[in-house]
Amino acid sequence: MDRFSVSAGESGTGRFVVSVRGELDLAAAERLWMELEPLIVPEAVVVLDGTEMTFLDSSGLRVLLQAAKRASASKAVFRLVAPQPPVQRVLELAGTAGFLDTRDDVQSALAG
Amino acid sequence: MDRFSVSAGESGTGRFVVSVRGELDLAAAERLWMELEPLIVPEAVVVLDGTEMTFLDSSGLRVLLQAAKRASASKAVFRLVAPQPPVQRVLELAGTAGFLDTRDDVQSALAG
Amino acid sequence: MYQEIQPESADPERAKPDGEPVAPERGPNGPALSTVALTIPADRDQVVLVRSVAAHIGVRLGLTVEELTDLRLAVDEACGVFLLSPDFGGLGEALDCRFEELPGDDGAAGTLVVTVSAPVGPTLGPDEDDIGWIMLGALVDELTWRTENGLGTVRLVKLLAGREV
Amino acid sequence: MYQEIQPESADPERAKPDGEPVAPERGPNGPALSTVALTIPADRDQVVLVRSVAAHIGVRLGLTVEELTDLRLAVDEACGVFLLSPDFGGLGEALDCRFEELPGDDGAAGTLVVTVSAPVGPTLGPDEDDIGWIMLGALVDELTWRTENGLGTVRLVKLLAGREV
Ligand SMILES: Nc1ncnc2c1ncn2[C@@H]1O[C@H](COP(=O)(O)OP(=O)(O)O)[C@@H](O)[C@H]1O
Ligand SMILES: Nc1ncnc2c1ncn2[C@@H]1O[C@H](COP(=O)(O)OP(=O)(O)O)[C@@H](O)[C@H]1O
Repeated sequence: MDRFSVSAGESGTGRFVVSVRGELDLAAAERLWMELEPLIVPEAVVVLDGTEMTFLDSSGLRVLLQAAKRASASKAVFRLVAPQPPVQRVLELAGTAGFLDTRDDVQSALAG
Repeated sequence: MDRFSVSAGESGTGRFVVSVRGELDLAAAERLWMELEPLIVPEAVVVLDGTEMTFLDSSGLRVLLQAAKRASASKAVFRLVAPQPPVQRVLELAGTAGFLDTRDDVQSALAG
Repeated sequence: MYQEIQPESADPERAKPDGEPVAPERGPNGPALSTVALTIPADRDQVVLVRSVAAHIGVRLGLTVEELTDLRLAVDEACGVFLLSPDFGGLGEALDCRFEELPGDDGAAGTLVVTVSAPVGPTLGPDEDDIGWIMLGALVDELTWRTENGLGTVRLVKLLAGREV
Repeated sequence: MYQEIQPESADPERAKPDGEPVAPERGPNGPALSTVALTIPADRDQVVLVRSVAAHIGVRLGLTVEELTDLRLAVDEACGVFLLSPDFGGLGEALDCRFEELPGDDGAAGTLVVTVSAPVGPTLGPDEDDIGWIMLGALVDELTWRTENGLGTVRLVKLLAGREV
């Protein structure tokens, strides 16, 4: 019944899938960062699976951008799967195409 | 996108199914009565299909009870299909078992 | 099912005649932990807002699905006391809804107190035989109606047993 | 994307220092058709209430799914102006949200005006370079920030083109 949940799993050595469900808003953003940060280490591939992420605001977006920045500084990879229209809308408004590596599904985000 | 909708159809001569979707609350009760009333004529079988009715309050209940009363005065039949827990809860609280003829599905409400 | 109508003299601090903000209620352990106030036009189409806010607050308080169902119905019926009355002022008026989370005594359950208020004439009040009012009594742990200085208030109390408030 | 910060002198009637109810705004054709007010504790966990009320009002006004999505995001970002600021008073404060439906000139589109207000110190205000504020400007037809007598207000206007209000 929680409006937001996050869980992480390893999918092969150094490949992590962090699943977010519900609304990634200003109440949830910090919790996501605490989950993401320890995973973004050199050579890691971290995929944020937002298939069921229904809302994103600028607080949530800031965490995603921070993760991408940390990844590029750490020679890690951070990828996002976020198909829901309210989330797509924010990525489009903020013009994050060049900063966030977005994939259609978790499968392809983990590959390559 | 409307919170409430009601539509009526004939399913064999003198057998009507009135389908209610959404919340039958104080804002919607009158509209339902206007739909139901003309159908409750002698010998008619009127089934209220509330399979997708997600909420009922005392205003909505009053319309259902009024329909049942009108039916029994008119030698018509009024039956209710209303499986959703919030609606069941109201029927139980109000103790309407003796006043409302409730069936498990539209099929069996139209039969017999 | 029960009901309880308090005399008008009870708790005179709560209702203020001139619509100024009511001071947060105090529980045995101090002031409200959280107060949400919602004012809607006296319009049946807007009661959905009250149900929705109630449900969201209930979710935050960890209510079960059955309790959420009951809380949504209870606040709906509380609004109905005004909006269904032929004596009610109508669309020019507003309904003022307050949701207050109060702490319990040490260790005891906290409470959620919901009030719905609006200006009323001397004749307006719940009908004790009305099915809506009777259901409302069965849905909550405490139910009162009060009028004071032209303001009518339905007040519901829901015990939050066994939950962290 | 655009933004627009009005001088503090604009529309002095709107913000009242002492938290007393603000008079309903008048459109070209008269007073607000409908005003909903929601006050929440200054708590990030409660912003969901503002989004939900905004969405319900949007549904009633016949907004499209895309417009509902934008309205939910806009009110969320408006709350964020306060709740994300290190200078904001914190949990003791409340956010006051108003949703006013105003009629247009004859035949013209009405508007939905949303304001979010809270007591603020002199340093608190939106950062024009902040991604949240920039998005907010792109989401609505008009966006202003104003402080007056210690009360800060974000004001959004959404045109209700081609709808019956
Ligand atoms: N019967 C219920 N069972 C489960 N969750 C509910 C129920 N009623 C409400 N909720 C929860 O409460 C919140 C508000 O729900 P609801 O009152 O249906 O509002 P809305 O009409 O705004 O969707 C939602 O997060 C929903 O998950
Ligand atoms: N993106 C959307 N698409 C369609 N309907 C929406 C959307 N957002 C909100 N709504 C509608 O607005 C109302 C409130 O929705 P929401 O903000 O999700 O509230 P809640 O969290 O209370 O369920 C619901 O009736 C829902 O149908």
